[in-house]
Amino acid sequence: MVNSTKEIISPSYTSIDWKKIREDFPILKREVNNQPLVYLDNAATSQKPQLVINAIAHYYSYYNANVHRGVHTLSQEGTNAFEASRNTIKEFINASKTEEVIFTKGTTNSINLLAYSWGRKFVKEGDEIMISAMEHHSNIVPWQILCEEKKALLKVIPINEKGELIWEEFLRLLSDKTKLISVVHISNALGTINPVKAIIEEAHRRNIWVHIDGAQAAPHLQIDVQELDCDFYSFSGHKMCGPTGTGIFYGKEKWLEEMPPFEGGGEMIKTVSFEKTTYNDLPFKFEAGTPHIEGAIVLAEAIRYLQSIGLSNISTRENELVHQTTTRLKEMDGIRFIGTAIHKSSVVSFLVNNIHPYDMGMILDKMGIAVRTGHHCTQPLMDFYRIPGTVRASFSFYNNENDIDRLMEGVKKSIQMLS
Amino acid sequence: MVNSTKEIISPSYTSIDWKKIREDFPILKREVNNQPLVYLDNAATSQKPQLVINAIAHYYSYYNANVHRGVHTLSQEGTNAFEASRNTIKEFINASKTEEVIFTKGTTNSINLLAYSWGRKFVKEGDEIMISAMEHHSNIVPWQILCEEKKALLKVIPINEKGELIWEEFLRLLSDKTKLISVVHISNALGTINPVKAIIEEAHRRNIWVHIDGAQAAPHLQIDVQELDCDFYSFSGHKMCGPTGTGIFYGKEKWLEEMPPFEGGGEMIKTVSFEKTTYNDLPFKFEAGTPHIEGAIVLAEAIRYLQSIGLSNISTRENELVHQTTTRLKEMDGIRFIGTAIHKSSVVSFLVNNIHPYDMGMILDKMGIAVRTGHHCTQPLMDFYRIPGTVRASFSFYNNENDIDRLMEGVKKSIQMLS
Amino acid sequence: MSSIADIEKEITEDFELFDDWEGKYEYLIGLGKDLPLIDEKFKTDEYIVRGCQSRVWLHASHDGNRVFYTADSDAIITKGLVALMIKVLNGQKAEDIAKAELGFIDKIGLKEHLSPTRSNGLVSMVKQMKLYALALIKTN
Amino acid sequence: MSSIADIEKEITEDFELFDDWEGKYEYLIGLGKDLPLIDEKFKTDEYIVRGCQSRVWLHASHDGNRVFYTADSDAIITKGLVALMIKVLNGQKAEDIAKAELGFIDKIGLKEHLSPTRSNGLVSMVKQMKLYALALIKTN
Ligand SMILES: Cc1ncc(COP(=O)(O)O)c(C=O)c1O
Ligand SMILES: Cc1ncc(COP(=O)(O)O)c(C=O)c1O
Repeated sequence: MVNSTKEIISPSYTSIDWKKIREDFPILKREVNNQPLVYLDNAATSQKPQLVINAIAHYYSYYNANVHRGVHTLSQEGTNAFEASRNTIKEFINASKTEEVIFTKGTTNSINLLAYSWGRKFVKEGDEIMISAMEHHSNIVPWQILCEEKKALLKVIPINEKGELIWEEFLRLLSDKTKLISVVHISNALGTINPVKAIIEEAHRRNIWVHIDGAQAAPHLQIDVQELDCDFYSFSGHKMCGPTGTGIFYGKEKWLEEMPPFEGGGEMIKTVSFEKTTYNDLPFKFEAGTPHIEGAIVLAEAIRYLQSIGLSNISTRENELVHQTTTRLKEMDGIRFIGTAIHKSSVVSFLVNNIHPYDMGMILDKMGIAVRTGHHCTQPLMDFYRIPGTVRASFSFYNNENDIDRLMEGVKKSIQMLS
Repeated sequence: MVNSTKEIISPSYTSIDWKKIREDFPILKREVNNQPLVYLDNAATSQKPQLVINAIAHYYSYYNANVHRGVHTLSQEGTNAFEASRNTIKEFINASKTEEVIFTKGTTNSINLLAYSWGRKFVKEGDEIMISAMEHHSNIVPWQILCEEKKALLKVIPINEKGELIWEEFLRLLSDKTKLISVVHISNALGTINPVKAIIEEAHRRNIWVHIDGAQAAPHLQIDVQELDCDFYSFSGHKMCGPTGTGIFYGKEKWLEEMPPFEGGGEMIKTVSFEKTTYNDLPFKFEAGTPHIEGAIVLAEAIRYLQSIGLSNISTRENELVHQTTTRLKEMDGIRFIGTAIHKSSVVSFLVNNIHPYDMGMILDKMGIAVRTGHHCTQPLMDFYRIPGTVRASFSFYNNENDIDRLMEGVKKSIQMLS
Repeated sequence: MSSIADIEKEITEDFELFDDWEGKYEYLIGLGKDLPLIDEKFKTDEYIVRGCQSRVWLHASHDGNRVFYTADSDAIITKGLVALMIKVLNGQKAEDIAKAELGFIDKIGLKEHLSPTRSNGLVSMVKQMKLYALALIKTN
Repeated sequence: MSSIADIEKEITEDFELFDDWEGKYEYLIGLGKDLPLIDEKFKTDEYIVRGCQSRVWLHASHDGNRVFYTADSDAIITKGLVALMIKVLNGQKAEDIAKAELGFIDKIGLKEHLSPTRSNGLVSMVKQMKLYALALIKTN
């Protein structure tokens, strides 16, 4: 059950049988509208391999119990697996301590934790929080709420037409009032990979905190929070083959120690009396209430699965699929790509002529092809491009060339029907 | 998959084969320390029937996708099941609208939502929040945090030795500064069933809001929020045969409409721009980020399972088990019951002589018996009784007479070894 | 003019000609293209029925008894569905509109579009159309 | 006096006499009962090692080279384990204490009690004992 992740050495790229990996995912055998499913909505949530599903069933059939503080065997086994998972995640992102790994409900929950706890302690009237023009609503709204309450200012790093941050503008926006920069590592709508390491360096030179929204990065890139030197990092388990309702908030220990608790309740206290309550040590201070035990334990199983393939192999494979898709879409008349950054990951967002993304999504669905259409929770970004949304095909390592063929057929057919 | 719950008519008590129901729970076949497991830690978390485990596997193998806003079939099926679950829960607690049912991570998360959203809007300096002396930390700490921030006062309804609220004291504590009463429906440490309906009536006569912590009530009693007329009600899914990481926050629509959002992010917005963000309608306003989709959908399956047995049959059965246990424990020398209220539910908390609860818990565990020992996240209550904790056997309908026999053996053996 | 039920029947018969989704959707798209455009002055936020992905604009008027609708959508499939609804309800008596069950959508195999969790704005549009009729009944 | 390794070996041999958990736990409980009590004045918050369920009080002193411990716990099984630890480490050289691996706990089948997720205060106690020894080494 609980293996160390350290020993996993990823296989060489050429030795991987991608066709066989596909068979790990039971849902991919499904038919939709009488066609075998083509799932290209991975940026919204990933599918789960059989071993993750089995690990859930095993948890509930064998050692389900409430964790921490329990004396009995089930509780002890559950707690051991829960804390072992924390350790697996710590190693996965190369945090320096398990105390820095907080289980949350997802990226959104992680960012809200940061905004409520760190924000309420460190942000004062007139301070500035900096985000970018390509943020997901989850990395916009919590800061708007905070800024409104604290009378702080939200500054937005602009982007160019390709969907890249404009470096000079970023530098110009930095000021001695900037308290925190919170930017997305990989944009879910564009696929842009942002130069987060360079941003962190610039920020730290000025004693500015940096939070990275890694929701789209953790499933596709090898993350190393120590090498990045970010102060905070958030991501979601459900986007990386793990169960729904799981997420991680990473923070440097020294900051987490200084931050007040966010939610109050069981688990997060040391002692409670009506007169005085003292809070628990890290990481528990930030984990009020019964956690999503199944989710936390099984997330480690998902991570071991990803590691058994190797994150760098995963990136390579996905880049290949994105490259093929882009090349083939380019041949079509009237195609417009949204997001053409030089550094790009697993996402292809596009529009054709003036076909509404919703219409194309409907036709593709009729053909068994699942893509996402709409604003992808990045309305300000859509406003920048003056479009209502895009059609987005987002790839995972278990997609293949046949999926691309089917997507091309689908796009052609929708153009034909909708033009 | 998605049946209406309205039509479920519970069977008559005598027609229920309790032995057969036990077979629905795969974990109960397990051995712990070479003995068949006796699980008496149900108040911490319940076990899950096979059909709940199957429903999880089915979800991930067949229609896992991110919900809401998705055009494709999987997303649509997931969304339909998600919203159908909300409806099942609405009917389960007899809320008047699905808009009043908010999915959360658990009771703790629900109470924090209330404290952050309602509290920050309605509580002013000098206001009073009233809780009771038997509250779980989850219904203490969020109010302490709020009161400290707002310079409000936390008032505590005292209890008598039996573990019952003292009604006259409650009335005496009410004042025109009282803004909210938040009390536990059934105490997890004592089993006391509180007269919440009467409390709500008194409160409403004075225009005081009432929140009920129903974590221990929802699994054991038929809840009817309209009949109670409570303003807010919280409970956890994992304590009622549902997946971990699930909970419900119920609120009357008129209050929820007035309350500001708690967490910000995807799902909870209508439109976002950097200048102005407008929030989504209920219930989505309070559900930021990708929800725990598996958990929310499968919670409905757990509820249908409970309803197929019938909540009133469940109560009757559990009362029978509690009665037997109490009667047999009473025969032992040196036994002291903690919590002897007239109205009691599924919990038996006790101490023997001056045996430390931890020691008894250890010996019971060696015999394959899982009870909870310690303060049960109710430290102020333990301080009231001047004890470090109790041994708590908490029952579910799937427990049986053999479990009680084994518990008696275990208690006898621990007394013999530890005295 | 024909009753709601009659028009629904007619449409259902039209759709019976198609044995696959393509025919249906091509027909729907055609209807969308043919829909008499709403007066541009009504394509404002005041007349919008907001879906999450496609938007619908709806304008209603009446002669004291019957209700008249014009509408538009930025997505063509939604517009086709909007056209179907208008075909059925336009010019009908307020009473009939208020109680119309619109079962034909199910019969022609497009039920999914009227599911309450669909984010295309259509469900809200139908609700709007009926609310308008109800309001008229009340003022009479 | 005997080395840490020797005492560990002795204890391991003692425990080999028991072929079931009951024997082991009766022995452990007996050890707990026999543990020379800590001076009452050290049973204060200053000397507490807080577990979630049972509490341990630990007092340490030294002669410049060797470390001496007394301790107590409110739970008798924890106290038995505390007694074992004191048996092994009391009066040993600071250097030896600092590097002791205490593998005997595993060998005698009580490993679970030293799991980092156990909430009995024992893990923290062992840590405290070692920290004290380390501090002494540093000041020398
Ligand atoms: C009475 C009571 N309130 C609140 C809680 C907290 O519930 P959860 O841990 O699921 O958030 C519990 C459960 O431990 C409880 O028994
Ligand atoms: C870049 C980015 N940030 C944040 C989120 C929010 O993640 P979650 O919905 O899991 O909270 C997402 C996913 O939708 C995302 O893609």
